[in-house]
Amino acid sequence: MATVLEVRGVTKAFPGVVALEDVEFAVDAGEVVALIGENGAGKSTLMKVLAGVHRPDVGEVRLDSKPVTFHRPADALRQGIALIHQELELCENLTVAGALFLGAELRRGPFLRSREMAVRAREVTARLGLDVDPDRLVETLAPGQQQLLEIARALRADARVLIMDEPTSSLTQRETERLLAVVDELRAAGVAIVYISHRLGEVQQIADRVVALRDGKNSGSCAGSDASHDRLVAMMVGREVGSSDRQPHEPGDVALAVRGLATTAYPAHAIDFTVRRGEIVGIAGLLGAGRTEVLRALFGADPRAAGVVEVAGVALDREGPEAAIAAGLALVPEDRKREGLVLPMTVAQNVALPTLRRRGRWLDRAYERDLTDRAIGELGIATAGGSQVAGTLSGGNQQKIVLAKWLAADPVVLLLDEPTRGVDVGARAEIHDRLHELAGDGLAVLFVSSEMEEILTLADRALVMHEGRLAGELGRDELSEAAILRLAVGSV
Amino acid sequence: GGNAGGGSGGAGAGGGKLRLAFVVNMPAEFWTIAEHGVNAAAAEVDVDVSFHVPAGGLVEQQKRILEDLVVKGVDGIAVSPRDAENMTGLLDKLVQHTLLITHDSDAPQSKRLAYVGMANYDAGRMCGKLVKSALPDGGKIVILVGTLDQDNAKGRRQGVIDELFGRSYDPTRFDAQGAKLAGGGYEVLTTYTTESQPQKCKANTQDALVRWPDIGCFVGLFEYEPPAILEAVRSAKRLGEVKIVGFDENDATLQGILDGHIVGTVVQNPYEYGRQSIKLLAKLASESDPEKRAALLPEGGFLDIPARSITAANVDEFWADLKQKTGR
Amino acid sequence: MKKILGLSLLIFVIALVTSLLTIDDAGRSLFLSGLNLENLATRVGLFGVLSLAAAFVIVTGGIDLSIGSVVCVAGCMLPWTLRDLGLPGVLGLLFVLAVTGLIGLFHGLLVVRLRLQPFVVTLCGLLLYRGVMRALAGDQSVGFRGTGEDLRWLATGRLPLFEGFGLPVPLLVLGLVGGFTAVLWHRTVAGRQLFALGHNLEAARLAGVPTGRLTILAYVMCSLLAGLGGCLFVLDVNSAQAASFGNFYELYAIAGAVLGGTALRGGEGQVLGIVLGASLMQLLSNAINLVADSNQLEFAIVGAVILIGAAVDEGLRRYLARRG
Amino acid sequence: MKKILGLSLLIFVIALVTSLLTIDDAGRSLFLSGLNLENLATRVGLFGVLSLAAAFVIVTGGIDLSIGSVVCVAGCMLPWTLRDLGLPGVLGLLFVLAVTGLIGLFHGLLVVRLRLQPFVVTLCGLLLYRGVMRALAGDQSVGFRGTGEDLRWLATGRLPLFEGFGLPVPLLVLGLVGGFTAVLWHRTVAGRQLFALGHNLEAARLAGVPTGRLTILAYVMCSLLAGLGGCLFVLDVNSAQAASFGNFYELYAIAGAVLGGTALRGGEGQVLGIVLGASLMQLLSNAINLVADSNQLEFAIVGAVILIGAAVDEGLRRYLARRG
Ligand SMILES: Nc1ncnc2c1ncn2[C@@H]1O[C@H](COP(=O)(O)OP(=O)(O)OP(=O)(O)O)[C@@H](O)[C@H]1O
Ligand SMILES: Nc1ncnc2c1ncn2[C@@H]1O[C@H](COP(=O)(O)OP(=O)(O)OP(=O)(O)O)[C@@H](O)[C@H]1O
Ligand SMILES: [Mg+2]
Ligand SMILES: [Mg+2]
Repeated sequence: MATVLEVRGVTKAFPGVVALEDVEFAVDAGEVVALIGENGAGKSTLMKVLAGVHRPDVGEVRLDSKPVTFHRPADALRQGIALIHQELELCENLTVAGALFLGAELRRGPFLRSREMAVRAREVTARLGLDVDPDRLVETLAPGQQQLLEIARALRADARVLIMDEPTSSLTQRETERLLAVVDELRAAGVAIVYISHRLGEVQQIADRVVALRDGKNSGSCAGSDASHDRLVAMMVGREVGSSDRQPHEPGDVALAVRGLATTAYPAHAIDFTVRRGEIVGIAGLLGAGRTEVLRALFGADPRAAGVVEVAGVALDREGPEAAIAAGLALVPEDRKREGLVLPMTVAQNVALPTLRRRGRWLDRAYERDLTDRAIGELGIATAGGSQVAGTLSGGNQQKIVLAKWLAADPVVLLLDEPTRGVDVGARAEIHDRLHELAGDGLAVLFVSSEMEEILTLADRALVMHEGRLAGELGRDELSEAAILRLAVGSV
Repeated sequence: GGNAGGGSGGAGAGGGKLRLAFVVNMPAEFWTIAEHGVNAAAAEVDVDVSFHVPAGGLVEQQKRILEDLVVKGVDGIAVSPRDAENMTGLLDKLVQHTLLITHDSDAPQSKRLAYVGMANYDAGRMCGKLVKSALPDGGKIVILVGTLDQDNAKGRRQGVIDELFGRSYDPTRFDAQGAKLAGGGYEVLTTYTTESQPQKCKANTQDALVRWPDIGCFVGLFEYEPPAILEAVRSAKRLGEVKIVGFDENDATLQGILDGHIVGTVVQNPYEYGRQSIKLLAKLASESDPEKRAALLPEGGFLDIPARSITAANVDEFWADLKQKTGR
Repeated sequence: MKKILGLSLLIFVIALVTSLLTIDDAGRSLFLSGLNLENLATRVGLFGVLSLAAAFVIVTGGIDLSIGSVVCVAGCMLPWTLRDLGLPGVLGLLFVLAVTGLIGLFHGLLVVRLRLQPFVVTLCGLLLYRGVMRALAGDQSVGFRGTGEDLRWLATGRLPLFEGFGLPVPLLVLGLVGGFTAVLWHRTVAGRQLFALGHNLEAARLAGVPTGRLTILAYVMCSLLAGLGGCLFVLDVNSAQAASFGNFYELYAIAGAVLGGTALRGGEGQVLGIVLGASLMQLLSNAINLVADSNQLEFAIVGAVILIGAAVDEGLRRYLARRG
Repeated sequence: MKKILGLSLLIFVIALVTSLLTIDDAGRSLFLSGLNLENLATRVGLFGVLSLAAAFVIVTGGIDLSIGSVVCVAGCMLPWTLRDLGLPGVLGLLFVLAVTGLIGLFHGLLVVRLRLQPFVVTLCGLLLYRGVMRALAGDQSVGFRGTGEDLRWLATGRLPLFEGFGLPVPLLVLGLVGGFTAVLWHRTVAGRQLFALGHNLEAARLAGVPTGRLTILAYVMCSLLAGLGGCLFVLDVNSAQAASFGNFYELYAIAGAVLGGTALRGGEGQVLGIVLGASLMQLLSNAINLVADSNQLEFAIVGAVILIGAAVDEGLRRYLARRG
C-alpha cells in the first residue's frame, strides 16, 4: 500500500536536549505501525512533528510523497491527520458532545446543530464502549472516561492518519480490547495508524510493523509477526532487562486499617480492609469502579462520607492531606499533570516539595540537589538535570518524578494510583523491584492499577471493586486474570 | 541643587524670562477658563507660565507636582491647595525656594505671600439667596456636591444652609452630611455626594424626586451638577415646577438659565484668578528686596475677586463676555 | 444556574425590603412607583451593557481594564462628531462605534500577536485613552449643544407599556445586546469555541480552533459594547468631562460580570447572571437613596451586602451539596 | 531575569533622556540634582512597598483590589490614634498595622475557608473600608495637628550620604521590606510552598503544603504592607481625606508588580523586578513634570511608554529566543 505520511531526516532540539536526531519514519494506508522506545526517547515529539504541533529544525514531513509544512495543529487536522495526545487535552467546561466536535462543529451557517451532534456523539462513544450522556459535562467524567473521549474525538474526525500516543495508559483490559478491535476495523478501512504504547502485549497483538526509537534516533524496526517480547525490548533498550524473582516477605503489624469507609462518589457503600507492613496490596476493578475515590478519601484528598482510617494503630483525627502525611501516608495520584506535579517548577523543586519542611524552615538546596540526583539515578529519569522544568519532561519521566518525591518521604503506607502509567518496561521492572525492596523493609503498599499484569506481578493480595463496593479479596495463590475479572464485573 | 533662586527674588538676574507655575487641584472645566486668564497675563507681562493639574485630584499628586517645580527652579508658584489645613508645612517649605501665592482656596496659616480669590462661604451664601428667590415661601431642598472633603465644597454648602436658615455669618460652622436640617421655613432634606460622576448626580436627583415628590429646589455645587440635575428633572417631566440653582458656568447651565429651567448660578471668576495671580507673581518677582516686595502685596494679603450671581437678567451679557475671553 | 438563583433571591429580598420601607402616607410604595422603576430600569440598561462588555473578555480568560476609558472616549467623541463634524445622529453613532471597535482590535492584536498580558495592555489603555481625550478636550466638558436630539431617545426614551410605566429604551437596548450575546455564546460555533479556549487555550488550539481570531473578536466586542455604553451614558446626561467621565466604570462592569457568575479564569458565563449582577449594584444604590438619610454610607453598604450575599450563597450551596 | 533586564534598560533610557533634557543654564541636570533624586527615591520607596504588598497575593494566584482602601484606613487611622487617642508614635503605628493585618486575615479567611473569589472579597473590601472611613471621618480631612513628629522621619527623613544627597528613609524602608520579602520567598520553605501553591493549588495540597495557612499569610502580609504604605503616605503628606486618600492605588500597586514580571496566574515574582516596575511609573511622572509645560498628557504618556516598553521587551525576547 502507498505511504501516506512520512518524515525524512528530522531533527528537533529543545533547550538542553536533542529530542530527535535524523529520524526516519513512515506509515502506509491500512497499516498499523507501533512506535516504541524508552521514556524520553522522542516518540511524542516525533508525533507532534507529524501533527503540526512542532516544526522540525531539520528535515521534512511528506504527505502523499509531497513535502508539507504545518504551521499549526489545524493545518494537519485539515489534511486528515488526527493525534490523540499522551496527556489529556480537553476543554472540561464543554459537554461530551461539545468536546467531541470541538473545532469541527456541525453547523448551519454560524449556528450549532446541537441535536445532530448529540446523536452522532452517542454513536461514536458507543463504538468505544463509553456509555455517557452526550450532554454531560466533561469535568464530571473519570480520567479513564476522559481518555476514551479523547480517542472518540479522533475517531469522529474520520482521519486518514490516526496517531495514538499511549491511548490505553489509563484504560482497563476491557476498554483496551475494545479499542484494539476498533483499530482493526480502521485498518481494514484503509486508515494509516501509528500506535504508541509501553504495553508490549498490545504492540504484539496489533502491529503490522514495529519501529523503535532510542535517545532520539532510530534504533531498529521489525515486522509485527517477528515482534517477540525480547526483540522489542532489545530494540528499545539495547540491553537485557532482568526481572528479579521476588521472595514474598512475611507481613508484619497492621499498618493501615480502614473501617466503614464511604466515599462521596458512592456514599452508600462502606468498605473495610487492612494492609500490613511488608505487604503489597493491589486494588483491581473496571473503569469507574471507585478505586481512585477510595485512595483519595483514605488520604484525605477528598472528604470522607463516613469511616475511620487508622495508620499504625492511630486513627487520623483531622481530615486533609497534611494530617495524612504527618501520620505516615503518601499518595501518588492518578493525574500527574494536575495533582502530582507543579509543572512550571523544576524537577528538583518538585521532588523535594513534600519533604522540604522536615529539614527545617530554611530552604536546604543541598538536600534538594542530593535528593534529585539520587532519584534521577535510581529511577533512570531522562532529564537535562535537576533544573529542567518538570512540564517539559516526557510523560513517563514525569510519572517517575511523582514516584520519586513520595519514595523520598519514607512513609508508613504508600498509596499508589496507577503507579507506572506511561512508564517504559525497563523502568517499570525497576520500580516494581524497588517497591518489593521497600516492602521487605516494612513498608505497606496499597496500589490501584488498571493493568491486569501489574496486579498479577506486583500484588501479594488483591482487593477487587465493583461499582463502589468491595466485591472480593484474592490471596496470592488465588490471583488470576479470570478470578479478578469475575469479581470485577460483579458476577459472584 | 541650590538652583532655586526664587526665594531671593532674583528673577531678572539670569537674563531670561520669568518662569512661573500655576497649579490647580483637579481636572475641571473651571480651570480651563483660568488657563485662559493665565495665558492672557503671560502675554501681558511677558513671562513663561506652566500649568499643572493633579490628574486624579489627590493631595499626594499635588505634592509631587510642587516638589518637582521646586527642582525645576521656577520663580513663582500660584497654587490652589487641595487640603490647605494640612499642607501648611509643605507650603512653608516651598516659600524657602520660590515665591508662593494661593488662589481659589486659601491656606491662611501658611507663609504664602497672598491669596487671590473669593471666600467660598460667601459664594455659598450668594447661592442661598438664589434659592430664597426661587422659593420665597420656603420649601424642601436637596444639595448635591462632588465630595465633601474639600474646603471649597464645605464652605459653599455651609453658606447655602446658613443663608437659608438666616443664621449668623460663621465660615467655620459645619453641619454633618446625614443630619436633618431645617430653619427659616426651609428644610435641607439631604446632601448627596456624587464623586465627579454626572451619571451618579442624575441618579441621585431622580431618586430624590421619587422619594420627595414635594421637593422644591435642587442645589448643585459642582460644575457638572446643574446640567445633570437638569436632565433628571427633565426626565421626570417636572421642569419649571422644581427649581434648580447651580454653581459655576458650564455651557449647559447657562443654556438652562436662558431656557428658564435653571433659576441661576453663582460664578466665580476663574479667568481673573488666573490672570491676577500671574500678574501679581510677576510683579513680586521683579522686586528682589523683601521689604519693597511686601509693599507690593494687596491689602491684608487678599486680592478679592468676588463671585457673581448669574440669572436670566444678566446671563446674555455674561456668556458673551465668557465666550470672548475663552475664544469658545 | 445556582448562581442565578442565589442572586435573584438576594435581589428579590432587597427589592421587597425597600418596597416595604418606602411606603408613603397614601399607602403606595415609592420604590414600586412607575417613575422609580423606569429610572432603575434605565440604569440597569446602561450598566448592564458594560458588564456584558467586560464578560466578553473575561470569558476568554482575559481582562479589560480600559472599559471606563473607552466609555470616556465614546462619551467625548459622540457630541464632538455631531456638533463639530456635523454628522447626522446615526452616522455619528456608527463612527464612534467604529473607533471603539478599532480600540478593541488594537487590544486583541497586542494580546494575540505580541502575546502581551491583557492586564498590561488594557491598563495602558486605561491611562492612554483618557489622557488623550483630556488633551483633545482640553479639560473642557463636551456637550451636544442641541445636536443629537434624534439619538437621545436611545438613552431617555420610554415605550409606554401601561398607565404610569414606559419601558426605558436603554433596557430594550440591553435586551437586544443580551439576546445577541446569549445566541452568540450558546448557539453558534464561534461561541462554543470561545468558551472552549477560555477554559483551556492549548486544548482548543490543538483541536484546530482559530484561537487568535476568536480572542481578537472578544476584545473587539468588549470595546464596541463599552463604546455603545459610553454613547448611551453621554446621551443620558448630555455632556462628558474627559477627566472623570466613566472613571472607575471598568470596576463596576467587571464586578457585575463576576457577581453574575462569570469566572475570571475563563470559560464560564451566562447573560442572565451578568445582567442580574449589574442590576444588584444599581438596585442597592437606588434603595439607599430612597431609604437612608444620606448616601454617605452607600459604598460601605454596597460592599457589605455583596460580601454577605456571596458568603450566604456559598454557605447555602455547600449545605445543599451536603444534603443532596 | 530577562524581564528585569528589559525593565532596567527602559528605566535607564528614560532617565538618560530626562537628564539631558533638563540641563539648566549652568550646565547641570535638574533631574540629576540631589534634591530631585531624593524626591524620586522617596516616591519609589512609598509606591514600591505597595507593589510588594500586591505581589504577595498575586503570587498565590489571587488579587487584592482593596489595597487603596487599606491605605485609606491606615492613612486616616494613624493621625487619629496619635491625635485623639494620644498614643505615642510607635505604639500608634503598631496599632494601625495590627488593624490592617486583621483586615488581611479577614480576606484570607473568606478566601480560604468560605472559598469566595479573591476578586469579589477584595472588591467589597475596596468599597467597604473607604465607605466606613468616610463615615467615621465625616468627610473631614484628618491631620496630625502637630502629633506624630517622631514618626514623620519615616517618610521625610534623609540619611545624609554625601554633599547634597541624603538617602530618603522610605527607600530604606522599601529596602528592608524588599529584603525581607526576597528572603521569605526564595530562602525559606514557606516561600517555596507559597510559589508552589500559586502555580498549582491542588498539587501543592496533595504534597502536604499547608495551602490554607499560607494563603491566609499572603493576604495578611499584603494588607499589612498596604497599611505600612498608608502610614508612610500620610506621614509624607500630613493629612488624609477618606474620600480620596489612596484612591486608585491598588491599580498602581498591581501595575508595578505586573510590570515587574509577577504573573497574574500565580507562582512567579521577583522582588527586584517589582521594585523596578514601581519605579518606572514614578520616574515617568517625575520626568514629565520636569520636562513638559503642563502635565495634562501625563497619563497618556505613562500608558504609551509602558505599552511600547512591553511590546519592545516582548519583541526582543522573541528575537533572542530565535537566535539563541
Ligand atoms: N517543550 C520541551 N522543552 C524541553 N524539552 C522537551 C520538550 N518537550 C520534550 N522535551 C524533551 O524531549 C525528549 C523527548 O520527549 P518525548 O516526550 O518525545 O518522549 P517520549 O518518547 O514520548 O517519552 P514517554 O514514553 O515518556 O512519553 C525528552 O528528553 C523531553 O524532556
Ligand atoms: N468529578 C466527578 N463528578 C461526578 N462523578 C465523578 C467524578 N469523578 C468521578 N466520578 C464518578 O465516580 C465513579 C468512580 O470514579 P473513579 O475515578 O474512582 O473510578 P476508578 O475505579 O478509579 O476508575 P478509573 O480507572 O477511571 O480511575 C465513576 O462512576 C465516575 O464517573
Ligand atoms: Mg510520550
Ligand atoms: Mg482511577
